[in-house]
Amino acid sequence: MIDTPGIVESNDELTTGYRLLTLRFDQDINARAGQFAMLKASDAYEPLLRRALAVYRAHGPRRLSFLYQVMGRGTEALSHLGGGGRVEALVPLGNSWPVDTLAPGERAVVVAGGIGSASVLMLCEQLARAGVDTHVLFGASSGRVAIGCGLEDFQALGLPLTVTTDDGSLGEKGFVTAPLERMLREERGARSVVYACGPWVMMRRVSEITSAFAARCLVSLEAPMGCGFGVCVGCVVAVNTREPLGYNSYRRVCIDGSIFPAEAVRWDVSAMPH
Amino acid sequence: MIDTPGIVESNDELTTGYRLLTLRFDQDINARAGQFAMLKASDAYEPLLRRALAVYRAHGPRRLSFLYQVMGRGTEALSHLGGGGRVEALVPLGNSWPVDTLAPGERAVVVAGGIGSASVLMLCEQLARAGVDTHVLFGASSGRVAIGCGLEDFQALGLPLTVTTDDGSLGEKGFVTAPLERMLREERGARSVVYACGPWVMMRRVSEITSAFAARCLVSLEAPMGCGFGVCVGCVVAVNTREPLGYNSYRRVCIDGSIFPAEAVRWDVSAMPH
Amino acid sequence: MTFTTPGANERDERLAVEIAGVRFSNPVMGASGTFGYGLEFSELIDLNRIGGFSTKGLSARPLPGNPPPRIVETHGGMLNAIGLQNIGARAFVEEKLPALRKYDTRIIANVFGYSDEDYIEAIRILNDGNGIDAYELNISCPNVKEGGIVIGGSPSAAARLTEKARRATARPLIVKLSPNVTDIAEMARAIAGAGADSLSLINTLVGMSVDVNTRRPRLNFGTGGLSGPAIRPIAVRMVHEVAKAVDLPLIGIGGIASPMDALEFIIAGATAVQIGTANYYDPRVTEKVVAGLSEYCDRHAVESITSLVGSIIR
Amino acid sequence: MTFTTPGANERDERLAVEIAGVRFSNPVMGASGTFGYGLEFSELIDLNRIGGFSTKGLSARPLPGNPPPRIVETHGGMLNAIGLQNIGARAFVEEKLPALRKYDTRIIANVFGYSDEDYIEAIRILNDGNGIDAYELNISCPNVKEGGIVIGGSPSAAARLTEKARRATARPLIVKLSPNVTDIAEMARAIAGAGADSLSLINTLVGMSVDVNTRRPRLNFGTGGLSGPAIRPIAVRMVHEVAKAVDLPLIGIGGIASPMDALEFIIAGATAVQIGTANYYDPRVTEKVVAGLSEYCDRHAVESITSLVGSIIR
Ligand SMILES: Cc1cc2nc3c(=O)[nH]c(=O)nc-3n(C[C@H](O)[C@H](O)[C@H](O)COP(=O)(O)OP(=O)(O)OC[C@H]3O[C@@H](n4cnc5c(N)ncnc54)[C@H](O)[C@@H]3O)c2cc1C
Ligand SMILES: Cc1cc2nc3c(=O)[nH]c(=O)nc-3n(C[C@H](O)[C@H](O)[C@H](O)COP(=O)(O)OP(=O)(O)OC[C@H]3O[C@@H](n4cnc5c(N)ncnc54)[C@H](O)[C@@H]3O)c2cc1C
Ligand SMILES: Cc1cc2nc3c(=O)[nH]c(=O)nc-3n(C[C@H](O)[C@H](O)[C@H](O)COP(=O)(O)O)c2cc1C
Ligand SMILES: Cc1cc2nc3c(=O)[nH]c(=O)nc-3n(C[C@H](O)[C@H](O)[C@H](O)COP(=O)(O)O)c2cc1C
Ligand code: FES
Ligand code: FES
Repeated sequence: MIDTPGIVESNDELTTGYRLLTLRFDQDINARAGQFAMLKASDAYEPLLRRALAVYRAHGPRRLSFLYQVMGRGTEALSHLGGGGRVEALVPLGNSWPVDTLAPGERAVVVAGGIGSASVLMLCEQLARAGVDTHVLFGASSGRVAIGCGLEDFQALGLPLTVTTDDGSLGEKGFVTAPLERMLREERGARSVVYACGPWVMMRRVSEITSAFAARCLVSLEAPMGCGFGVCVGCVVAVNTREPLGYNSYRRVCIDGSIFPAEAVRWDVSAMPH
Repeated sequence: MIDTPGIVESNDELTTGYRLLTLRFDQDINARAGQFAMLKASDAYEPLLRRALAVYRAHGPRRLSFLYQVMGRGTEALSHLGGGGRVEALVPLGNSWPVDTLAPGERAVVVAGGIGSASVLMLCEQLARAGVDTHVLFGASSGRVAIGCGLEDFQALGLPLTVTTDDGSLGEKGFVTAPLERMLREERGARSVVYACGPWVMMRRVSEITSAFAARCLVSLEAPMGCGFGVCVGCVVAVNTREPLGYNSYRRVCIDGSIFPAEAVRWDVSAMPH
Repeated sequence: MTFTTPGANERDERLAVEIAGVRFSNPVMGASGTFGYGLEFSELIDLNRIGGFSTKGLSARPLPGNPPPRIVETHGGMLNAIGLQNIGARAFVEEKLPALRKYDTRIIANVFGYSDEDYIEAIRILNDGNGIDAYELNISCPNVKEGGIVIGGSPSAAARLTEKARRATARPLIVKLSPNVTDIAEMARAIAGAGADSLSLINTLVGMSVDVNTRRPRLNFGTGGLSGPAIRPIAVRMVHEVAKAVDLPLIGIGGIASPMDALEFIIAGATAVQIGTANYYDPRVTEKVVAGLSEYCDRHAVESITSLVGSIIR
Repeated sequence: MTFTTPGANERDERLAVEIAGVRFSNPVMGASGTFGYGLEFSELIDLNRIGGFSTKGLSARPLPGNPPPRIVETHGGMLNAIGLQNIGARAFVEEKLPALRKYDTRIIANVFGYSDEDYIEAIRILNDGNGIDAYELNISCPNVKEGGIVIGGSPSAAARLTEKARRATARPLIVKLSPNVTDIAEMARAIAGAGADSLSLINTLVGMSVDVNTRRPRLNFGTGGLSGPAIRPIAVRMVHEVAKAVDLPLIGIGGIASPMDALEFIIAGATAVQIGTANYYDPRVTEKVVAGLSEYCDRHAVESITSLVGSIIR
């Protein structure tokens, strides 16, 4: 983890409300798949807090890309950054997607929901390099949003890919969890390890499906973050423990995660603001 | 007074820390010499308050220029504006320089100290047009700052002009009040009306000099402003009244001014933060 | 989605509210000390389009106020120590009211005094004025050495003054609470018990800013009142607490700069809101908030904004 | 002008201060709840370069804290309702202290309990730990249903707990004040009279934020504590008031994000400062403030920062 300024190389809009930010650093940053950064425009008085963005892509140790959706004040401020602009960055943060744990014969199913795609592109690259039998399920609200969520980058990987859109404007109509359920039901012999990142409701459903089919499942969670490095204890998620309200009831998404085994998460207590 | 957005046409740095901002409006604004505007970048959360800037030049009713010095957060935010940017503007505000009151045979002496020059260029233009015998005394800390304060625009008017700089890097070395005192002492017959805008200490000295020589003097004051249109009562200056602490002890710079007769001002109570 | 939003002149009946028998065409008002005597805004907005406003604090006799500097900006807000410079109750009645009566908007006279007697004297003078819809007792001004916050910090002193004011007028009586207290609910109960018709909150929080180069306070008065978006969370919390403690209509105040801000107060328990500091940096904010409330009613199929008052889900 | 500013490793003697017999190499500390257990910052800054830090609130037994969401950002600040999730006094002594002792920085153990007995029990456990330089009694946490602010809002309850804590330890005792009171000076006098060695202020102000679309509070707990630059003017004012009321060394806290901010507190009367929320969005802010204080001393020819404490000119 280092706190260092990044210089904006580009900050292009892919489709309305979705941007790709590329930063240059003067120090090496060894980001692993699934890790994230806390970012803020250097001269911004408001908002105060940095925003968590997954490392979308690492072009060598000193050049990182972030794919983000413009939601509110923080990402809005980031969207105003032009080339040469300065960003305060704390990076790399959080744990990473475990891939070495894949047993022979196991296959990987990567489920990306909306902008959740940002935290799994590097995972897919890694699985492809390792020659793991991988299937990508890519869900978005529409074809336009799918482009904003980096669909073309995923297609370029050449992995088997199923696209779903809520409005049916691209690929299969419906939620990304439908093809997942189909795959797990159909799979003969092969055992799947499911990697999922997306909205809370999607991941909750993914975990229901994977537990029904006794498939291992890992999820990358979101939570409002104050610091990103474990000191504010504001980003917690409720986890299953022996004693109902013991000391270990809550885990910090930023440092104990953001990646958790799906079965460890108490999906009835959302970590996200309603 | 109208509250209307202005579109940035240009926002060029004249010398480090001094900029010329030109805005286009879609409504007619009839700004008189000495009036000002309250300005703020449209998408800026911080600082909250608009900043007061004198109308430096009016290029027709829908195009106004402002000359400003980058001091703190507000002018800093303005300095980041690029062409096409949006500014919230409340304009025109305050009273204006009285010129019609000049009696035949009276001559005008315009004293500009530092960025105070911004509120007297239009006055000089007007005096030149009216063919009034006018002398401009232009003071700045250095030659570089003089350029930032628009010296070239004043020279272009072709009026008799005396430049002073604190460091002597341009024109006469010393304060602008020195040539003023000389002029008033030397003037044979002719009666002078002095128009002054600059730092509080400069204007206090100007008023001492003019009262010593019984010359009429008008000053444009500065004060921290909350609203610019008379409702916060935050921008007051102490004025001379019959009863020491009567109701009329304080006047609002934004609406009762910003231009006051020098003798009305209580120079022992500064309107500005120390 | 704003199709049912009424045009510039037409009024949105969904937004009408009532406080102590006074009907406001909408719950959006200008806050005392930030809206002058109302007329200053006639060039900028249509005064008929806002629910009403509260005047600058009026005292029995005109007051000069404090020496400058009187204001300083802070992060998310500002400090002020105006010291209640005002034209006095008599001048308001004679010079301002006649012109104000031309507008179809509610006029709340904000009243200040250094002693109970001062307050009552000011009310007596204002009683002569036609067109004043209610009084708002400012017992929470932090920028004077007596009166104001001194009364606003003590339940007994506040109740005593409220009783006297109650006897001095038949007009609706709003008492404005100070946030600089340990227990705002206790203050509210004391004042409600003394006969107030409504409570408005919050006034400013006492603050200070120091110029580290001169080592002097940035305000000549030393301390000042903190206002603006910075204090909104404190104000929303206090409105929520007071709404649970008393059943008087409340007027929510503190850092409101958008329709969503106003709705936070209404949902927390305020029947109406007052907008202060935002008028300085966004002079048409009151009209904008009214329009935004109509849009919210469209989006959420709200038939009357009164149904949202205190509708917070816990 | 920064020529005399010492290098990364060399220390600036001008910045040394003393509180209750404890020497701090400089007056800049991390505030409780924003600095973890200190070690979290060892990767980001040189812990030997800051004056010290206050731990997350420690209770006799570990606490789980409140359900999420626990934080929400506001204009110029944030609300939190962590609910004192902490590893417990015993685990701090056994798992954190040994590693912390390696650093030459002051360690303040922030102590919390639901009752007087809880506080004392936590102190007893911490008494076993070597390397704790002082205790900071958190009687001002707004995010728990008992203890904390309930005690911090009552001079008698605060004095009573302070006396018990005084008897329970020989270590320097700092009591952290709640800003949610009518008269902070009265609180300070009561606690000073009960034997506190120093006072730290302020803790957070109770606030609330509402999601107007769901009509629910944005924090699961409902209310939360407001911190950040938004509250700085309130904190500076309270430090100034308390400095006039008692003659104990004060630790100023509230919205500090720059050297100039820290100096406002020192000039207003604080011997040292703690930086909280700013650590989240500027993790190296403590070191930056230390460097900025050295530069100020250069610029203003200050030989010892102690000469600035309470040097405000009125
Ligand atoms: C580990 C992690 C990785 C993330 N990676 C990405 C990414 O690669 N691309 C991307 O577009 N978004 C990502 N997000 C979500 C992103 O952080 C939020 O969209 C962003 O914080 C919203 O801030 P805002 O200022 O735009 O919205 P605001 O509404 O202003 O945010 C207000 C507050 O709510 C919090 N918040 C709001 N939405 C979210 C959310 N979805 N998740 C977490 N906090 C939220 C913010 O942190 C902020 O504190 C990630 C979140 C986490 C926790
Ligand atoms: C009527 C009038 C006309 C002005 N015309 C010009 C102009 O044409 N060009 C120009 O460069 N400046 C002008 N000023 C001064 C300008 O308004 C200040 O420089 C500016 O407000 C500083 O704001 P800041 O955010 O940069 O500094 P900050 O330090 O952030 O300002 C903090 C606060 O102090 C106030 N303040 C600080 N310096 C001044 C000052 N000199 N005068 C008034 N308030 C101040 C600001 O309004 C703000 O509220 C004028 C001021 C007034 C009152
Ligand atoms: C400059 C200024 C002057 C004020 N004067 C008064 C006053 O005379 N009487 C009063 O009751 N409140 C006064 N207030 C308080 C406001 O009415 C309001 O309660 C407070 O500013 C909080 O709202 P805001 O954050 O929207 O400004 C004043 C506020 C400001 C900023
Ligand atoms: C997330 C969070 C947790 C906190 N936890 C504690 C705590 O455990 N004990 C305590 O005394 N203060 C706690 N505080 C209060 C801070 O120490 C500090 O007093 C307050 O935040 C004001 O300072 P700031 O504005 O610099 O943050 C906490 C503050 C925050 C933001
Ligand atoms: S964001 Fe602060 S602990 Fe996780
Ligand atoms: S700036 Fe508000 S009255 Fe002058």
